[in-house]
Amino acid sequence: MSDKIALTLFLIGLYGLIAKKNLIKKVMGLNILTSGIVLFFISLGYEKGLTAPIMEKGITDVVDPLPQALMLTTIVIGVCITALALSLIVRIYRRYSSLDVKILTGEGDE
Amino acid sequence: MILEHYLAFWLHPFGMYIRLDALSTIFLSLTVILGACVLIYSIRYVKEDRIRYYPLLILFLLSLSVTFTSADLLSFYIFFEISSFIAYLLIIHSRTRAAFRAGSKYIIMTFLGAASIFLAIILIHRQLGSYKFSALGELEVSGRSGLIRLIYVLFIAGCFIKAGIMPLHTWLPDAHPAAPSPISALLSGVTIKIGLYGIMRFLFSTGSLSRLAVSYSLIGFAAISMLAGAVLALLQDDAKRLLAYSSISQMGYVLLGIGVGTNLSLAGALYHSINHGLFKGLLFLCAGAVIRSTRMRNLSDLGGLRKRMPITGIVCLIGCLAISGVPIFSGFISKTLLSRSVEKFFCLKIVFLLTASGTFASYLKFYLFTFSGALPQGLTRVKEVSWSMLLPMLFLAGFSIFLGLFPDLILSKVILPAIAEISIFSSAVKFDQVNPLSALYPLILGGLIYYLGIRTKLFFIEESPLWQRTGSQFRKVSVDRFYTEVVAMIEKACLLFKNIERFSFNTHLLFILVFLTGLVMLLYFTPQGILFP
Amino acid sequence: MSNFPILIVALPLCFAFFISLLSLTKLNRFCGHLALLSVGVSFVLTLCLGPRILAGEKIAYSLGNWPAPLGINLLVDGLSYLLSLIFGLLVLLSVIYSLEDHKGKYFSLVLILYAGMNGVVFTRDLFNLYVFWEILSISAYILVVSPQPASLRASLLYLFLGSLATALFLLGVGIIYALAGTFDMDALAREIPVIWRTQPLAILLVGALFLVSLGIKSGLFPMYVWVPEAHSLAPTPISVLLSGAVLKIGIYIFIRLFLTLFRTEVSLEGLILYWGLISMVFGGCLALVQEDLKRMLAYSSINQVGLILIGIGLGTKLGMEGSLYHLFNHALIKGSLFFSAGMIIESTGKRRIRELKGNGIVPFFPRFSFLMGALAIIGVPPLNGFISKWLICRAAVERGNLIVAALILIFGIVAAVYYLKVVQNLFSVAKMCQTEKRQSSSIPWIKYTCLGTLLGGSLVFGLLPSQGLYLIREAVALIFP
Amino acid sequence: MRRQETKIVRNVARKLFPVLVLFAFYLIIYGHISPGGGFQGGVVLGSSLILLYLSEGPERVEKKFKNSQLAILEAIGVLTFVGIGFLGIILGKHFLGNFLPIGRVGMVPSAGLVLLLNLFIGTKVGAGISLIFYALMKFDRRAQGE
Repeated sequence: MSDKIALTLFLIGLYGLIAKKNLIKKVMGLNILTSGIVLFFISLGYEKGLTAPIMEKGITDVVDPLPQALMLTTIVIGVCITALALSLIVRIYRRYSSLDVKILTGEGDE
Repeated sequence: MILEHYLAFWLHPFGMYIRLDALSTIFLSLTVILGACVLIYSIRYVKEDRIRYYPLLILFLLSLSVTFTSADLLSFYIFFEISSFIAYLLIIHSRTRAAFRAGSKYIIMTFLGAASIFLAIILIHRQLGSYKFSALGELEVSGRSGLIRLIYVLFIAGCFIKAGIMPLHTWLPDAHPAAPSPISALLSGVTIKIGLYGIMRFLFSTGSLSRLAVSYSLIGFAAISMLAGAVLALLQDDAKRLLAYSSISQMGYVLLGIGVGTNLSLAGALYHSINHGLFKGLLFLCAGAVIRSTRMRNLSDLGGLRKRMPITGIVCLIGCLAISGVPIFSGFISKTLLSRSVEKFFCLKIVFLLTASGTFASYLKFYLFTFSGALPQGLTRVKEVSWSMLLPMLFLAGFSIFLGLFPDLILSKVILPAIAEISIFSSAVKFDQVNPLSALYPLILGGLIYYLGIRTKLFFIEESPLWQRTGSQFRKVSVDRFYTEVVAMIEKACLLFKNIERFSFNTHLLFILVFLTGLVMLLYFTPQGILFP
Repeated sequence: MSNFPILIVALPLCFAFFISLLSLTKLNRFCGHLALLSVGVSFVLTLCLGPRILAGEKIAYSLGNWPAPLGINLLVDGLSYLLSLIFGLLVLLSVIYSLEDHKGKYFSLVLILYAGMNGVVFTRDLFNLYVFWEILSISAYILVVSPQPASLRASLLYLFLGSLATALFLLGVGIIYALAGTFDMDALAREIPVIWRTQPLAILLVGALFLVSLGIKSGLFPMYVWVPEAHSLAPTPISVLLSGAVLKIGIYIFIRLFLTLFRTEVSLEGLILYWGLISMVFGGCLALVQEDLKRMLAYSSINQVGLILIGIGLGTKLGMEGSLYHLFNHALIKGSLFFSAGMIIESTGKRRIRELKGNGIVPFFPRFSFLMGALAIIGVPPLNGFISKWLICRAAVERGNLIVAALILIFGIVAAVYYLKVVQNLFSVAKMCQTEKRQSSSIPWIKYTCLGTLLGGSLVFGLLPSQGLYLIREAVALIFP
Repeated sequence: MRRQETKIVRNVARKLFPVLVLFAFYLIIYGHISPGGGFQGGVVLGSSLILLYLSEGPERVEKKFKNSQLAILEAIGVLTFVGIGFLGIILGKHFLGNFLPIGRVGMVPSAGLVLLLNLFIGTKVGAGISLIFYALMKFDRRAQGE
């Protein structure tokens, strides 16, 4: 189930990235796409009935902790990218007074 | 005696071979002689950017020398390309617009030729596992005949471009006038011989000189170049352009000699390459001297310089007579050798006669329009050029006469050793039983053509409306124009392609998505991967 | 000695943050020198590994001494060493070049970029590869921003495409993890053939995802958009790094993944070959009609990357040798071309090819080195571009693919056309007024050293190809044992 | 200029701030024995500052937590992290090799270096998140100021 949701999120993100004309919406699309991947990874490690991976006495069946740990990194990277993209967009908006995607491929220069 | 040396340090781990045999020696000596003359001549001729000119010139001569002495295909190619590029830099030396245009055309065509030779060389290496000329003997039996034929075509086509053989000649009449005159002398005297040297070396090494298909096609191209070169030379107004077209025609002679492939014709071809190197060099230096002192290059603007520049005039006359094949001058010997070798073929004899007369007519035009007649108003203060320019010219003229006076000496000491190395036949060549009167027919016919040309104003197409109209019709079928249009079409296509840059970012992203989907589908349907065709 | 791999990665990282601290203080102007020092030390360490690598050794390192599946593992082998050497050289020269013009945070970003590049080539773990890749990409996105306002949009464009690429890559990594349960490349090399038997389609999907993401990152045909924008608008040293190093990372991962992991199962060679051909043709054609000098160089990069890919796609040892040699050579040549283009633009203030006419404005040395770089990339013999082109052509011919060889040679001529157009403009004589002459700013000699090094390199590796080929043989031996 | 939020919001945020910081440090310190760790704790640390910023307005917060201070904090965080790594090499182990005694499983000072590393990562991430936020808000303020 969760991997289907992950796929849906991924596709929604991809759609947003490809089809939207507004740059900020594109960034949103990128974020949704990344969260789809994050969800996918999390769903890899998860299995119903297993407990959190904290090694204490009596705990034997734990979920795979690796994807979770790694996804933290991915989330942090996602934050960085978003921040960078947004700050670029702010500066672009200030120069071109537009958020249209046409700016990206050079229309509006000169 | 053959000297061979292996240079391991260069291009290690591939190495290269240097070899000096009689054939190389002929071309090497030509390079050295003409190079020395040009170096001396340039002292007073080239005034600007000497700091760039002289190193390049010396590098040019060096690379030419190594090209002629290389014993493997790879180093032949490498120095071929180096010398081509240095020639480009020398052609654009004046850095004017015209020079750049000519240079571009030259470099594109030469690189095309080099690429074709390179492809042939790689194919040869694949067949034989070696780059050495001496290994080429097994090429014929090493694989499918189609592939071998392809190698031949690629190699010879590359050499054709370099030698300016007719349908691939278009760089030549532009590059020669654009370059400084001493460089034109070298280009015409030595550089374009690389192409012919390459063909000779290749055909001799593969032992396919006597193959009929090869020799017929070579003779065919040679005949076209001879005739068309001579005709086009007749029509030129620019002195150096006239000389350039005449070079195409003379290269046709040499190619004809190679194509016929008997000892006699080979001797003629080699003799004619030496001669052409000397007198074409001389003529270009003369043209340079005239241009230097008058600052004019169109024949219609010149005239009557015989009084003003007496020594140049005499020297130029010697050159003109030599190239026209007048007895006792060098051209006569080689042309006679060549025409004797084609005595059996009637068509070729006609071609010979026509070309020789056309050549004579065009050089009559060249000499008479420059040095005789009335002196134009603007040229009254022209002075003779300095001695450092005259000396090389005098030397070359003397050499031309020497070559014409002692044919047997040259034949036995220089040319026959080379032929003995390369030819499969073993018959001696002697220059005897020659009727000097045989040279008269082309001279008479040439004189007639010249007279007719003057009367009908054919020589200066621009001046007479009748010829202008036919000329413009004629230009439509020009090879040069064809090439230019091909290039323009490619550029137009690229410009059309450039519109892709204007697509929106979303479209580009869509491309990526489509590509991804396509890739997945492709891999899905061909899970074993896409194999080689 | 055993700690060198991690030191090569960690030293620049450490200094990067130290520099960002320093940039807040009054010692601001020493940031560049500090960066130079750290890159220099890192590069020297890389060089010190040389003899061992050339002896055929592989140097493994695990962080914190944790064994393979748990800890982060680094491995220096022939292939990664080659790449690391290129990166070290280019970053060093870029830092030298930018000493005068930039300060502060810029250097710390360059250092992070350097650390990320070395991390990508050294790591043995797919996820770490992703992380290092992102690190270097993010710093590259920021570095693209130059004083030119248009560079902002180039940076954003690059960011969008780059993030999409890494996201697709991450998805592929996730699928691999779902199938094999490990990120470790050595373990994957064992697992993938097993998985292939049960689930070939999943592996193919991963392959497609990886291909697209690497295609975006190395600027191949349908996903090249960012290349001309970012290359042309970035500051000169960054253009050098982008073209010489960052584009190459895509190719490195490509070689690493497809020729060591997927090789036995999926024969992608034909696909790669055709893709490379299309990229080469496309890059060449578009470079022909560019008006902007740096844009032209960027399209030429697409052309050359296509050529590198062709060599890989031929699937023979010789082709691989040629490809890797061309990768190395292209880094040197494009480096010198971008440096000289940067100097030309700097001293004239003009970047359109047509406006570059005029002799006196441009100093001689950039013009000369542009000419030499152009010659090298066209493949004129005594320079290094010729050797690699020759190797690739030979590989193509030996594979029986004459048309490929012919196309490579023809596009060499196309390259000659568009480079010589620039050279002609640079060398042409034009009438210009005295004021214009005076305007041209002088270029500090330290920038010339960068150019000189790269030019000398391309001459040496052209005249003595054996020196470069020793290095490359180690890398090739990994793929074609 | 951006107006301050209502009194209720400001009060709640002010009261919440220390609790959030405490929670952040809990996450960081217990990272190696329970869910949490440097990244998570750092993000909570950063968001606590963001909350304060949003409720109190930029001037007061930026006076207390200066941009440059945060930058220094961030750099120091990483530098110490890498420094500890190098210390491992110097002490004859690997990079990031453990040179501290490993305590009893389940206690806070267990797992050698990890606690230290988490602490510095936490500082770095907290400072970094706040810096990103500052930077973006600066755009906003400049835009309103124009």
